[in-house]
Amino acid sequence: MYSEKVMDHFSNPRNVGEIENADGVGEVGNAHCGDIMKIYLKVEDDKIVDVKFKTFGCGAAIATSSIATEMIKGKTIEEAEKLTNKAVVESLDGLPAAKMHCSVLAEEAVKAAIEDYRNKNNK
Amino acid sequence: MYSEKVMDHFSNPRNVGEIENADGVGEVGNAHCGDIMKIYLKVEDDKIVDVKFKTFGCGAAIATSSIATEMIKGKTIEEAEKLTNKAVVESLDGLPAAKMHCSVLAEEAVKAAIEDYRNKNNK
Amino acid sequence: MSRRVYMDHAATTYVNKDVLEAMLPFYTELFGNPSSVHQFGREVKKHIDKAREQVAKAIGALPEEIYFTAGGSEADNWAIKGIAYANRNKGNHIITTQIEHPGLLESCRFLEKEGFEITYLPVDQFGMISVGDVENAITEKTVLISVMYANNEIGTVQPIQEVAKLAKDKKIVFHTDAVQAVGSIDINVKEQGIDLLSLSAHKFYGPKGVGALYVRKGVKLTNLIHGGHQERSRRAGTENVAGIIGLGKAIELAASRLEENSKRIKGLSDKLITGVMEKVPYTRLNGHPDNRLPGNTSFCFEFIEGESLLLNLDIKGIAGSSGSACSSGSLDPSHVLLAIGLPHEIAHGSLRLSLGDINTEEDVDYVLEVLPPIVDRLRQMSPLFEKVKGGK
Amino acid sequence: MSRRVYMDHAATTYVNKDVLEAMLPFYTELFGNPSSVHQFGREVKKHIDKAREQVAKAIGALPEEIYFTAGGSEADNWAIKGIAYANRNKGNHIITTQIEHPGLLESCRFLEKEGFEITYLPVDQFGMISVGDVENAITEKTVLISVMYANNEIGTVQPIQEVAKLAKDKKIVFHTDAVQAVGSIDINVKEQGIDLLSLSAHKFYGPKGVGALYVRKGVKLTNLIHGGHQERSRRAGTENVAGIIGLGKAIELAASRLEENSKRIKGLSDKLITGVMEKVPYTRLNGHPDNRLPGNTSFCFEFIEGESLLLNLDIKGIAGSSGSACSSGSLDPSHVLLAIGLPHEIAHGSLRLSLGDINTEEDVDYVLEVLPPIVDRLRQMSPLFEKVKGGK
Ligand SMILES: Cc1ncc(COP(=O)(O)O)c(C=O)c1O
Ligand SMILES: Cc1ncc(COP(=O)(O)O)c(C=O)c1O
Repeated sequence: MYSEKVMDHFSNPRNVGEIENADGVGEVGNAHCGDIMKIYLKVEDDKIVDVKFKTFGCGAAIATSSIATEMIKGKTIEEAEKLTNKAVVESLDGLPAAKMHCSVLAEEAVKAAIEDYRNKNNK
Repeated sequence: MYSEKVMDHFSNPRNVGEIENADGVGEVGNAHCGDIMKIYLKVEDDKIVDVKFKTFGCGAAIATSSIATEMIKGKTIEEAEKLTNKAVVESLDGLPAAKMHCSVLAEEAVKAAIEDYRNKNNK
Repeated sequence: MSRRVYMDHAATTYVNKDVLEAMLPFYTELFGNPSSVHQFGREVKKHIDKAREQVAKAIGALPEEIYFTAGGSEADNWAIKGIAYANRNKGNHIITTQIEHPGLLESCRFLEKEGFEITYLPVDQFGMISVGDVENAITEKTVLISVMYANNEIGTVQPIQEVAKLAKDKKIVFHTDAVQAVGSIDINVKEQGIDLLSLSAHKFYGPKGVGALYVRKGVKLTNLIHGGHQERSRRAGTENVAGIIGLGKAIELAASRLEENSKRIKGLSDKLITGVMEKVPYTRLNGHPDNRLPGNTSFCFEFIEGESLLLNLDIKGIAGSSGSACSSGSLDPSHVLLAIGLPHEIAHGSLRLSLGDINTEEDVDYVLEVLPPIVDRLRQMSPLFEKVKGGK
Repeated sequence: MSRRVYMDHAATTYVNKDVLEAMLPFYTELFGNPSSVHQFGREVKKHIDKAREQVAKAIGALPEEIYFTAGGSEADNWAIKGIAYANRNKGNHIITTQIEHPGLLESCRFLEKEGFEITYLPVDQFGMISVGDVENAITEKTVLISVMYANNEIGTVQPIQEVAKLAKDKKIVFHTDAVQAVGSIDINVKEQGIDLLSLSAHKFYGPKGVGALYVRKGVKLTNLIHGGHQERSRRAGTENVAGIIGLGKAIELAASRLEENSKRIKGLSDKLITGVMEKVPYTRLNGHPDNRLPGNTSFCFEFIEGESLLLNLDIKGIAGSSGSACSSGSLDPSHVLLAIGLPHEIAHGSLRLSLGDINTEEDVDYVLEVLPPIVDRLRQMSPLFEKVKGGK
């Protein structure tokens, strides 16, 4: 069902946790549908120096969260903003059709966190 | 499907053949339905001294013809006339439900032969 | 992975080795078509007849009341649609429950499109229907009542005999999907007044893809699969001979060991339930505390989602199942968990561990050792748990 | 009984030993439910996917166009009813032939009761339909044309590609029951323009009770068995895993040996036909002299009845079949033999000997030795033959 890459990120998720006094926080999804992703950003000079996530959801939700945080860590805000769900899926060597929405959620969570950062910093 | 008794009478049918100048001949059934039985009687002093049959039909048709001829051989016309399809079935240790009509045909063939005998002899 | 613990017997079982042994000759030497006139066919026919007797005996029916099918879903489809079509001149109303198996519910939805009316009765928090509700739902047009014997997800066993009696009093046909019950619970269709009953071999150590529908003599039923003369012209198709032989053997074995086996398995389930409830906070037991299948345990762990729990258990060699939406590819969690009144977010966090013949005390101990830290770890990752912790 | 000669491969075959070997692990180690999330299930899922590819490849389809069923009858029922229901808003007319298998014909009769109209096309003395007849039968309301690929009783192979082309031109869905053809005749659904095709494993050395329906992508089809998400939500029920694996392996094997096998078997059939026609007077060959299944031989022996012939052959160890009324428990002889214009009394005397992998030259010699005296003996017993002899 899941690729090895997915299973790797699922069983050893990177960047799990919270960032206190994060510069940007984004939460998407809802418990009703079974997926919530929350992403915390620490930004310095428009660069994402740290990122953490918390996720309530299935294996794919956890894996996409994990890889998305890896993919934006160390990137500038502008670069991070370009993250697409397609890129997430590709980095995971694919996702089952029924799980594509998780990658969308991951993209949205990143965007929501960046938007929060922008709002807080008037950028 | 068939009892051993049926298979015995089917594979070694008794009294197959014709009787020339028979005292009574009965033919029942039709080729359309796949069963024809023809019974020949030789009668002396109202007693069936010989009986033969010819049958076009399935295994049960052949076996019922065979046993029916055995059952009436040596009997008086009156006794023979009492032959029922039930008795035929019992002597064969039963017949599948779909084949019950063969035993009826055997009874009818005997009766038809006896009737022919009676007609010919005004009895 | 060091240890493998299979606790998904409600999904399917392995084939018992005596059952497999009984099946094997029918692929090679005894391969004839049971409809054939010749030796090759007649030999096989006898064994099919014997399997029919084995099934009949196990549920207290007559052999001529047993019709072999390709499994539980076909049996359910046939029962529902067959009764509906056969009684169209009498009425178009069917009563069933909200917690039936999809094989039954989707058959009902199909019939709705064909002009039938279906009442889906609710259940209480334990998954029990109320006999009063059934009675109130009956109209002049009701031609069928179908209530599952025991639920596949939460294990709740329904008051079948009472419903059957009610149906009989009102002269309405009564069907029960007993796919989860047969082999675990003693069933006697005559004593219990059941008109139709679905069962499936792969739930009691028989092969997948074969089952049966019991149809009480005299009940009119339109065919689902039309064609040849097999199954006394009621279910066409060359018989799944080896499968049928396997079903016969499996049900005979299950019946002979039912009491002893169910008791042992119930003991393990109870131990598991007690252990999980003690060790894992924010946990609910789904289903009825007493009236439940001996092998069924079903939990909801708040703040986490079922599939990620399953996958983590799987990594540790434990096979379970979940009514979570994600494990089925749909968006809504199990209709059963919603029907017992769980909110969506809690229903998403369900885990069913269904025990069977191969499970041991050690298996239960292993689960009790492995499960709590996994739940804890997933909760630590969950933004929902965060809020609770904050509130404490 | 000294020798056993099985010549009823059209009724069913034994399971090839490589096929059985491929199936066995799925009863024991690999027993998971393919829908399950865990290891036990996922492993099995992969093998199901592989079997789907094997079937697809053998008939030139895509894997996602293959749906597993419980055999040929279910596939036929599903195709006919599924297309009928899915197109009800377009039309209610179906064209088929008088010589279809009961699985198809009885589905049509059911639909007639549901308000559909069916045209049953006649065939000529060889069992061939006329493409012109198909064309003439098409109305504005025609939603489906179903013509069997090759007939199970008399072996006649139909001009499938022409009918498929006609259907395509008229934008009508085309189904073919290829249960007898798959494994004996090279089929490519794409090249031949077939929209739906039924097949059944036990006709080509796979297990009984499993088959498939090929449904071209984009063709709308109402479900026959509603329920769970199996088979991409189109055919519910826990998969007959071992059966499906067996089907996959069997069709792969059959495809790989098709040309060589068919040639060899055709040689044996030809020898048998020539021998019987030479040795037994008052005999007719049924079916088309050239366009016929390689393994099919079908005769009518005048003045005798088929079942008694079968039983006598059986005593000598020869297994064949008959379209005689008596062997099926009905009163009318085979609808196929009547459709090719045989009078009842001749149709009653039919014998089908269908050859397969295990048959040898010696088998044919044995039949040619045993059959003529049996026919003769039965004729000596027959009051019908008496008349002929008298007339000669
Ligand atoms: C032409 C044809 N169609 C359909 C079927 C039915 O297949 P099954 O027996 O697998 O249901 C058969 C054989 O029985 C057949 O020969
Ligand atoms: C209660 C219930 N009904 C019906 C079914 C369907 O049975 P099958 O998978 O054999 O079609 C199942 C199991 O899958 C079940 O648990």
